[in-house]
Amino acid sequence: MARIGVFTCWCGENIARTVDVEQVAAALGQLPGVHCSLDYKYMCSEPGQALIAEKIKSENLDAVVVASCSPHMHLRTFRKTAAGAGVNPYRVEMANIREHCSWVHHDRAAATAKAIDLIRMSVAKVLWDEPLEPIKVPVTRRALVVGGGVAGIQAALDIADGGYEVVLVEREPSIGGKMAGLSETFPTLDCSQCILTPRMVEVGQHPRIKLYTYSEVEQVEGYLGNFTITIRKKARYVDIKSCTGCGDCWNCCPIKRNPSEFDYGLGMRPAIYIPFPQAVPARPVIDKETCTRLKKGKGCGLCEKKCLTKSIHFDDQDELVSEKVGAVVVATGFKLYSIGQEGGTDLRSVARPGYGEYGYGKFKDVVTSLQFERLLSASGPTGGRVVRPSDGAEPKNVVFISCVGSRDDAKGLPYCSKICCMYTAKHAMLYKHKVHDGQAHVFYMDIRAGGKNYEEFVRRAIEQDGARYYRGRVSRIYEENGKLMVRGADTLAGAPVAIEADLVVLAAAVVPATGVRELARKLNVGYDEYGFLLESHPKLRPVETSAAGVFICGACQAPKDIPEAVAQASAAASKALIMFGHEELTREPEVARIDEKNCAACFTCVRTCPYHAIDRAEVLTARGVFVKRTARVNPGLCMGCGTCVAVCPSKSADLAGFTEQEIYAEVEALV
Amino acid sequence: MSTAISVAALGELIAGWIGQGKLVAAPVQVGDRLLYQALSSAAAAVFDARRRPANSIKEFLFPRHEQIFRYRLEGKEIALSDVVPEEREQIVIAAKPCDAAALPILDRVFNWDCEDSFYTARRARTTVVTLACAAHDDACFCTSVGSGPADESGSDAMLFDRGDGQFEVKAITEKGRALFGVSSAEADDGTLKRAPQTKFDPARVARYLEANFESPLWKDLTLACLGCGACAYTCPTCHCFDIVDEGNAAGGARVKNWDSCQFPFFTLHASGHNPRSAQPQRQRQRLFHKFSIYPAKFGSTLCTGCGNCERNCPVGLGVLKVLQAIDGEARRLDEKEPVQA
Amino acid sequence: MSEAIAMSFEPKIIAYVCNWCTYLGADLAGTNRLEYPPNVRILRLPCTGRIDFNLIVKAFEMGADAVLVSGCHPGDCHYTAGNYHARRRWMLFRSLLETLGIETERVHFTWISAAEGKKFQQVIGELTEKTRAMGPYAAYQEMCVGQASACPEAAK
Amino acid sequence: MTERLRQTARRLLEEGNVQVVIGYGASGPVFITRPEDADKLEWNDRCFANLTVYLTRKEVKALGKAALVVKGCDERALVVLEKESQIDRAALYVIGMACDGLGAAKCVECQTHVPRFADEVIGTQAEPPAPRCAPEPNGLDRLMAKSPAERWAFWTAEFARCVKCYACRQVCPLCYCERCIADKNRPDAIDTSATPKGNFAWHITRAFHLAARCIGCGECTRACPAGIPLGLLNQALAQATEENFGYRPGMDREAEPVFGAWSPADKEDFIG
Repeated sequence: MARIGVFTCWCGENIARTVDVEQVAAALGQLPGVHCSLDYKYMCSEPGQALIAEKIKSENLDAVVVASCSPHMHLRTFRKTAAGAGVNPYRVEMANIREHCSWVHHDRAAATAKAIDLIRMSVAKVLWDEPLEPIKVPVTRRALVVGGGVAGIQAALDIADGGYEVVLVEREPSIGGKMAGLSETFPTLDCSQCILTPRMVEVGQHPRIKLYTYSEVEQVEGYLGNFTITIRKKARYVDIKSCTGCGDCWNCCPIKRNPSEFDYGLGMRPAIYIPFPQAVPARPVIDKETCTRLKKGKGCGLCEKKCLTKSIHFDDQDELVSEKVGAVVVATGFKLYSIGQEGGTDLRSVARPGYGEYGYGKFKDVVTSLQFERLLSASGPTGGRVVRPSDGAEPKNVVFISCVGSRDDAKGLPYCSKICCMYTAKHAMLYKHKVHDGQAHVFYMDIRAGGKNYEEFVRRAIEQDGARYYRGRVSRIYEENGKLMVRGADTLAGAPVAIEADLVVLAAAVVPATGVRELARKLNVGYDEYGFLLESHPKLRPVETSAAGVFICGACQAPKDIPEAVAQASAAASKALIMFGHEELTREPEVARIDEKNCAACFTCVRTCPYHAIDRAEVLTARGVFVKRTARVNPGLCMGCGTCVAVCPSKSADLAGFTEQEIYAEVEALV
Repeated sequence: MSTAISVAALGELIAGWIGQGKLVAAPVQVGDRLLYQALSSAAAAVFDARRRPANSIKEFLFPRHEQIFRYRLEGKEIALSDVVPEEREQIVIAAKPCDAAALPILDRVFNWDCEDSFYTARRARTTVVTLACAAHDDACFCTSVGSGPADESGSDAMLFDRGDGQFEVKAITEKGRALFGVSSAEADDGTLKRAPQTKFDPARVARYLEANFESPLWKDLTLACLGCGACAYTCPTCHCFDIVDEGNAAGGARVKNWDSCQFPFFTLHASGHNPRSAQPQRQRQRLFHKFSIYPAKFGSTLCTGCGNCERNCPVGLGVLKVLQAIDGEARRLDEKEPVQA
Repeated sequence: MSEAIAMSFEPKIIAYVCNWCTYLGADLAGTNRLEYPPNVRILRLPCTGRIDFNLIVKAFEMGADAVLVSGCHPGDCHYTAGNYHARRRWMLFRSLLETLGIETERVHFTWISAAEGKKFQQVIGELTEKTRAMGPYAAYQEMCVGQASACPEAAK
Repeated sequence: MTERLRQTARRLLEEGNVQVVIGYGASGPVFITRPEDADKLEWNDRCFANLTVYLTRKEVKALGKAALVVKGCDERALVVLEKESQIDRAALYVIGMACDGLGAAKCVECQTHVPRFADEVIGTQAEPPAPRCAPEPNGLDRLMAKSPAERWAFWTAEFARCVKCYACRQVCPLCYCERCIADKNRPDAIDTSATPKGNFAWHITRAFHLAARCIGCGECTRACPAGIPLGLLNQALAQATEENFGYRPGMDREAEPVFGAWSPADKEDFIG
């Protein structure tokens, strides 16, 4: 017979006021299996816990039921107490007679009766509770970082500096991300590249960082602490080991006029190129769409002839490499909402109307904020001179439109992109610094400048650099004798506004990078309707995800500015480092299991498991002879939802901590 | 002297018995099936000497489910309480002789070592009025197991369908006389002429069984068996049961439920070992019990040839088919080396 | 049934709830001292995905006059999709209950989030009153009368 | 057709493509392992049994690679069994029999007179198909026309006759669990007793375990010695499955099974 101790808590007056705790304790003492039943003023207090521990020892108890508050409040507490006194912590149950009883009922008799029922249920369950041991999972102390923007760079460096190896995968030919293309950064106006490129170089040279550029994550297998990542190294046609980055190839390339991705089409690049001078690695890549040799399969090959190190290989193929890691940090960042295109984004399956009325793509002199960054950047296509893309003239009137897509339900993007208010102010400011007789006009909905020195920064743009702010939307833009007529409203002045602009800059919404959903599915990470990755708790677990061992940081989680992205990256890195602090991880043992003898191998559970934690397996004899097929749970992946149990017709699946037997015992206690 | 009784009169009798609070059971038409059921009104009873119900009358003496004793948890103590067999008188009327013939067979089983008080109590207060068969079908083989369309064993009285809506009544026991108050009627010998011809020789079968426990025949003959209990549960003589405790936190009962040797888990040991792990072994067991083990113990076959097993089998299997095959095989062997008489 | 009986009758309600939303919703109701009738007995399961239809049947065998099944709103599942799987099962299970002539208004499905203490209070209040008005689930309890593992109270 | 069936069987066994031909004999299923026994095969109006049930039986599996005789209706079970990875379709030879109906009620609504996935089809469907049985009003419609209380009364009366022989389970090609939940007693989710309560718990479980899986062969109803129309429950679930998910088990080899998947668009008007 079991030796159960039932400990009923008064919680001061909280329970005792409406529940007759003495009566409860007496009633429970009568139950078979209950060896002692006591009540006490504060079970969670030091003396309360001491009382439980003392009784466990003196009465030689093998299971404990604490009737007090919600298990969400104190189950851990009492499990610790019991474990300390020698009772398996998973043979501890709590009956919630406070939140679910004394606090919500007034009739003392009814509340007392209900309390007794609730405790009876717990006693019935604890009778069947199996002693469980925490699951130990070995850890590969090595991290994968996906995305080489500022967040990815920060995370990679933190983990590497913490003493562990990092595999950094970047889709583009160089790391650096969006930040590498920015001119100067708010609110300090320090040069973006000046602060970023040293970090990029650090990554490139770090002994513990293995860098894969121009590569993508192809496949993810395994689980927390034990992932196997397959990486696709896209054919670069250049051996970056032997290549010295001398530049002979891109200087000799005859196909010079291809729009540069890095300059968002404002500048040109050859077919063989490096994205930008400070690229890491500073090695070229051949664009097979434009290279004559690769298109035709013959001819040209100038670069190959020119290359002294014989690093050009036109027969280069995509290559799959496999890396073992224990943790994954996703830092895939963002892109701009593609204006002017009908549903031209991968945001949702539904077509998303663009901003046709703003003439983006129609009028050369309507540009996005990122394009404007390139115009402002000293390393940009114009060497930092602000000019009109159409005719190269210096624009005297520039209109900035914020919230292009953001906060616009009609465009299906109700959220705020957060960074636009600040960089638009920065744009207005930098423009004024470069074109002293120029005038910046800003159309805005609200100015959101929360952040250290942010509000001050915006004020400076308005007060010192004379940017004109109009609270209102722009209705349409059209060309009139070589100028762009911008028609909008100033809702504060209550008057319509018409501006003859030379250049219009659209602060397009921030949306997740292309392909993030596919990656999320490979990693079993959730995402919202816009494709932003889901943290497992918005407040308390902001960089963790539903997939154990996978962390997120930067703009892939939500729109962020640089300091936030960097801070979050360090947070994600620290989570990985915490994992790596142990040789093996311990996980809650309340996970599913399969009775392989009775499993009919219909594999409905395999199809159902939200975590892909169940595999198709085979039962073999000791000598390895095939006996039968079966489903098998991977305790490293299982999160313990128990959905497999409900779909298993023969109940060969069961969930430790909530077994069929335990739950039925609870119900059957309700006589 | 002989007495005839009309269906109407039988109806009145039944109504009377029901009126006296007796449980009266008879064949009842349920959908496309004829089933023995307790009557709520006399009208429901079907007196058809040409058709056989799909179940058997054993249910009224050996129910599919009965409680043996109850228990209640009183504090830390467990209080047991007996279950008293119901005192109600019961009459089964228009039963088939092959159902009634099963009762003496069951009597031995439930009393040979210790007495099953529940069974014997019911048996004592049950009167069985059979209706002699006026027809048989392909599945019938009563005559092959020493029974017949007018077999009186187990019957307290027997009715003979005269074909004119009148039934000859033959009282066989005191109980029967008590119901009809007549001494006896002569069996209409036409009945016997309509008996099925014998389809195998049980003695020869028994000899073969003893010698051929491991015959490959078993697999060949019973591969189609799906392992349900339709045969056993509709068989008048099958009597296996399982003892289960059913209850909840407050209490419950120890109950006795029908069970069948055809179920895969019937012989599953706690160790996980299952001595009869394949269906052919289970089929063999059933036939051995009926035609070798029981006969050896009690002298008669554990089968009245009613044919329910075949009629109710989803795949048309039944003891008859298997036995005929075995009998044929046995005959072949005997012809090779005749046995000394 | 008559008003008098309706008032004297205390329904027995068994609730199967998920650990992360509805259970916490009930906790919140407590924290906010939102009073509701004491007729419900809550079983805590990790996720609605774990709640098997046999448990609903068992609840009625134990003499429940109504059963509540509740978990996270779609999209909020702590386990990402447990409640979606559950929703599919319930959908078909309900049609089976209807075919069998079970009083489906005694099987109540709902989503209650950890933030919806108020909703928990309302749901329990309404379900209790509704069930009180319907009276005991006599049909089911009569079917169980006298049987070994039936709830003795219900069997009365 | 019978002759062609026998020829096929003989050929398959002679060529050694298969070790056993599972088909219908004069009185029930036969397992033909020798070419000379091929003449034991029959094709007639009594070929009701859904032979796919044998594919998951270990005694039958032990016979080696099988050729199976199926009707168009039974064949749907093969699709489900394949989806649930119970059979290796490649290791099975399917002999399809074109069928105009055997006189069963289900033959009236039959839409699969000719097997669609068989390796070989014998016979052609009569044009137009002439089911050899009188259309009878749909039992399910009649049942659902009743009030819930009447339905309850109907089923309690029907289930009262159940003796738990489990013929309904054993004949079902999709009830292939190694150990049925009904055979488990820890916990005792379903009473083993054939009491009203235990019977109800069993039948609701049997029906729901076939939800979105049952192919409507009706063997459960045919096999029940007590004459309980169990198929009605499966029909009701099949109807709900088609209405809510446009899914008909066994009709489409590509379709994703209903359980194990979900959609944010799933109906939830019944959830408060």
